[in-house]
Amino acid sequence: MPGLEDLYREIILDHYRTPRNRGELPVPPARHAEGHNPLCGDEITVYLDVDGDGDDAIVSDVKVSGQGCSISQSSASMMSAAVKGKSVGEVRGLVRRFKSMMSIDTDGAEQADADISLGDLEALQGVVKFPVRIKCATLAWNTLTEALASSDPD
Amino acid sequence: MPGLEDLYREIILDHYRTPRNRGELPVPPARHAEGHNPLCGDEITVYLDVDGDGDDAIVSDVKVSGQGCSISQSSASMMSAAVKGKSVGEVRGLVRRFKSMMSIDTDGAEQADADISLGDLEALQGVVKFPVRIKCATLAWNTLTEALASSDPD
Amino acid sequence: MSGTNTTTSSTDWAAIRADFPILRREIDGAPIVYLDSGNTSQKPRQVIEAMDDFLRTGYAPINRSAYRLAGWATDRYEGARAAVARLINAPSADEIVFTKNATESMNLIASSWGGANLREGDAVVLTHMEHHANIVPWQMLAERQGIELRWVPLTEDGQLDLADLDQLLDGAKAFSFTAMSNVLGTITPVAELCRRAHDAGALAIVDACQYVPHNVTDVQVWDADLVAFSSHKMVGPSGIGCLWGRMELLDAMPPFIGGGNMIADVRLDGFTTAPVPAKFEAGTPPIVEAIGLGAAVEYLEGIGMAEIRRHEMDLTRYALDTLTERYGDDIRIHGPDNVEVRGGVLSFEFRDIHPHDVSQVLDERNVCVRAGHHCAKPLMRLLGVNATARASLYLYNDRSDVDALADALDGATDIFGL
Amino acid sequence: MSGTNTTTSSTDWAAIRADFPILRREIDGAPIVYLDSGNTSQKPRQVIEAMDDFLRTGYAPINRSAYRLAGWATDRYEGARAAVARLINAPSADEIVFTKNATESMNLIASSWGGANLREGDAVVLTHMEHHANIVPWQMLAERQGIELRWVPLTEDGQLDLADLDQLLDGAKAFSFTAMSNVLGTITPVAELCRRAHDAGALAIVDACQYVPHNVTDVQVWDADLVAFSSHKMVGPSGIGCLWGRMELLDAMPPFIGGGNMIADVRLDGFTTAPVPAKFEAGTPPIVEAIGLGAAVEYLEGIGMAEIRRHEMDLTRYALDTLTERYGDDIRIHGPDNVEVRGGVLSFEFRDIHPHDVSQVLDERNVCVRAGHHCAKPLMRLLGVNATARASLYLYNDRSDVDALADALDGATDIFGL
Ligand SMILES: Cc1ncc(COP(=O)(O)O)c(C=O)c1O
Ligand SMILES: Cc1ncc(COP(=O)(O)O)c(C=O)c1O
Repeated sequence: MPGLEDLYREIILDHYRTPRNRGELPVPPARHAEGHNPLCGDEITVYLDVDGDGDDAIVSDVKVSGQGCSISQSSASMMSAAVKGKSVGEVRGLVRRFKSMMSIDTDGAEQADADISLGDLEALQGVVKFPVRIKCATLAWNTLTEALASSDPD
Repeated sequence: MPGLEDLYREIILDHYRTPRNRGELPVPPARHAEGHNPLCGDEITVYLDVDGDGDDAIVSDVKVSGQGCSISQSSASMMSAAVKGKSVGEVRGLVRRFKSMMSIDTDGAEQADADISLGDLEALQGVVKFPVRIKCATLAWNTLTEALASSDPD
Repeated sequence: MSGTNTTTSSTDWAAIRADFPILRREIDGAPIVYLDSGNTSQKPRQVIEAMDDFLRTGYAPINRSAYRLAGWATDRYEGARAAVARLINAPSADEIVFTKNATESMNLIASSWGGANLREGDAVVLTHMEHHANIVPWQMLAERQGIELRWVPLTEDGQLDLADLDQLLDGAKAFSFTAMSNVLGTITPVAELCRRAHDAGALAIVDACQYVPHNVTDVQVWDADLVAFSSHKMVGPSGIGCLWGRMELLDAMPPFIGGGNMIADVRLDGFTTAPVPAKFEAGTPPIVEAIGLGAAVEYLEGIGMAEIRRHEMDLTRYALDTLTERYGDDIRIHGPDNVEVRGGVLSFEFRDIHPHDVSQVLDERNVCVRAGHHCAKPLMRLLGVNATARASLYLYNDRSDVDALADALDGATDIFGL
Repeated sequence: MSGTNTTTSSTDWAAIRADFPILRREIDGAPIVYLDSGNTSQKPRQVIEAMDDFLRTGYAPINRSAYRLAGWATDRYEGARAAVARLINAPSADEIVFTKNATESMNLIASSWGGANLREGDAVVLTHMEHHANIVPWQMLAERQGIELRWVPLTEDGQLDLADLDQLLDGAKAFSFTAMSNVLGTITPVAELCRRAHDAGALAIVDACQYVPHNVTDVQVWDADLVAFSSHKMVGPSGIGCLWGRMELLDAMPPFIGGGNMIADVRLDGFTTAPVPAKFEAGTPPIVEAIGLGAAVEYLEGIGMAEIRRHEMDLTRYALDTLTERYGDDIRIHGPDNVEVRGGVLSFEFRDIHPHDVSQVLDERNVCVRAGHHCAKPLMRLLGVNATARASLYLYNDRSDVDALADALDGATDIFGL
């Protein structure tokens, strides 16, 4: 087994202990979606304030609530920090890029997004060596995608 | 494997080729019951004319219809010949005696009926060596029991 | 596609036969001649060993625990799903649902899809050659919801009589039919039937229980909607069946069996469901059985389904010819004579001897055939019999088995003296 | 009764542990510490070999064909039914129905008995510690038939709070409860609960999934009406579950799954059912799995269920003591402390570390525990957590496993630095 230090990097534990953007946003105007990880019972809700239309709309605010393990919580925290202020198009690219890092097939989109920087999120790379934890790391991201797709609040 | 001659005794083949008491009886006054052997698709119907009440009532006529293999048909034919004219009490004893010969547990009733003669039916003893055929041999007898128990026709 | 480019000459059928340990077992000093694969098939050592090995070194819960052993077991389980998807060319492995047998798959379809989509008076079209597994679930639904069942009749030689199909399909909500009859061997024109169902606005549901084990299956070429089959008939273990369905359909269907694994959340006042396929896999699944089924699919793929079909066509032709040449009018074999449209299932009447007695006599020579109604009573009534004897062939059979059958039939004459 | 007169000293637990091949497997150079038996149990070589041997020499269809091989296989299959009946002291083997898992058994009960006997507004009483398998089927029925579900609450220490039971049972048609909680380990007073259900005119339905594998079970002493359990939790194979019910009840219940084997006759316009248990065993059953289950029952009987219970009580006491002594307030173990009323299931919170992370850290030392909601989300909410880590013991575990768990927990402290 790869060492646990590959999984529990300091930056991950930091986001776990001090999660960014925790809380809720009023719905509407915010969009939101709820995600479950049936394996471990983790539940997460992602709230998004989106200004504008289409891919150019801006994710002006993001909040995350729910409970989960260090991996799902830190991934959610890093995700929230990474998407805040980005355009919807950029966010989608980031989601693809992150999923490709998690070795989840994204229909060859990988190449196109290879230049998108993941920043802190790179720390989650070690999760790939612990396949059962991949679902923990991607929970927030799948919920983000759903929140983006959730019908316009008004 | 015991030889097939243990199964297909001449007397069995005789009853198979020339079944006794084939046909139907008008219901009512006759009682009747239908039996299925789900294994082989055999279907049998037993008709009884019963005169009187309780164990002393007399099975004055019996008819058997349906289709089946040599064992189920010959057993039905011999059964019909054996019960005709007997009292209901005697018929029940015969059923127990026959089932005990087929090594089907009859709660120790065996002893009490040991003196009941099976006559031709003894020929079916060989069936016990072919366990899957026991259901063929007992089909008519189970159906007979059901016909006896079927509510009074009037 | 599995093995479509294997050439006939490359397969060592004797070696394949040798993969099946039970065929080396002797009873009363002679080997078993197994001709009951239409009922259930024997298993090659590759499948037996995969299960044995998994039980000794890899057994663990699926989808529930997070330690590595459980993760590896889950990967193997999902690998089996992917293998099954590959075998039938399903667009996605997630469209494969593991059930306990094809019967549960059919019940799932009738109860979940039928229960949600059919109303009093709605019609479902079946055929006169269906197995009880594709009749009784609809009759149960008919009892509950008052639906109407319509029956496609048969031609003289045991094929579907499609003359009035459009009429039967008119206004029908589903057409549920077998891809291959387990009594007549008849292979039905599945792609055509799916097209005509769709043209009439009906769902196309295929009982592929007898088809998948013996033929190249491509659910996309068929353009079917829901397809059911069983592991135990395709050299896989008992205790596991399959359902394939188009994702939009499965997605919209309510659950059939409720409990663990099929939920997203459970509260005192209700539950929400997990995505397909978990939605339809409540409780601890057949874990070892899935591993065994995965190995079975790999075994079949290793030979190639097209190659297996060729072998069986050849053997079926040989069987039809041998039995007719030897017994002429004394034998009546049901179903089509053309092996292009029939599989290796031979139901027959032999003289006037009851099938049960035929089977008994054959058993004395260790020839294993089924005698009975083959869970197709409506078809039996149509054929005017209450039972048939049935010899059914598979990849491990060869001409010697057919010869043994033909030889053993002679014994029946001796006893019944006809 | 199985093994009630075996004395403690006679059992060689080390030899029993050695019967389980997987416990000799090493990962990263160290053996597996399997503490997830409440999820699914490992299998002894006796069970693995019985299945392997049957597949190599005896595999054949059940209840359908008449040749000897099929007859012998049917006898073995029915022998397994008799073994299960013996294990739970059922009055008759025919009252044992083989399903695919306990979840199917519970669905069969809710759908068949519930579907036929419950009307809008009728109440069914459940408890707050039920597994989803004893919740979701009733919720599905509630959706269809508008029944009311009532919930027995729990005491502080995780036992059933029976203070208001009579009120809850008042006018209820059924009381369906677990004999042992898969989260808390709590053993419920089954006989008393059955009596009180009956006093109120309600049916007594027992989810005995966690109980039968670990205790002497006597359904007659319980005076239960319907009881569900699974093979895979009692050293038997996956893919087969059991339902026991009183014959009059089973006899009166409509079928659940329809198809082959469960019919007496099928005509175009309807079907009639076969007698119990065939009525509830549609399609090809889990044949090999039944043989394996039969071997599992014999294995358990050979040791004796009372003896297994004693072993587990001893080990559970040791585990409770060891963990509390070592970690004091840093560990919170759910459920009763008295091992007379708890089985070897230990759900715990460790410091503030998420159970998933606890399990991950334990896995580095090959200690296999489950982390999650254990298919008991309503109970999780009551406990105020969304998951727990759970170590569950079985006959093959010993004190070294408990020590390994206690040692490995230290690792969590290192990483999370709490
Ligand atoms: C108490 C309880 N009931 C029911 C079940 C369901 O059993 P299965 O998954 O074998 O259907 C389980 C096991 O998961 C259980 O622990
Ligand atoms: C055509 C057909 N459909 C359905 C079934 C049912 O399959 P299973 O018994 O595996 O559920 C069978 C096999 O018995 C079959 O031959």
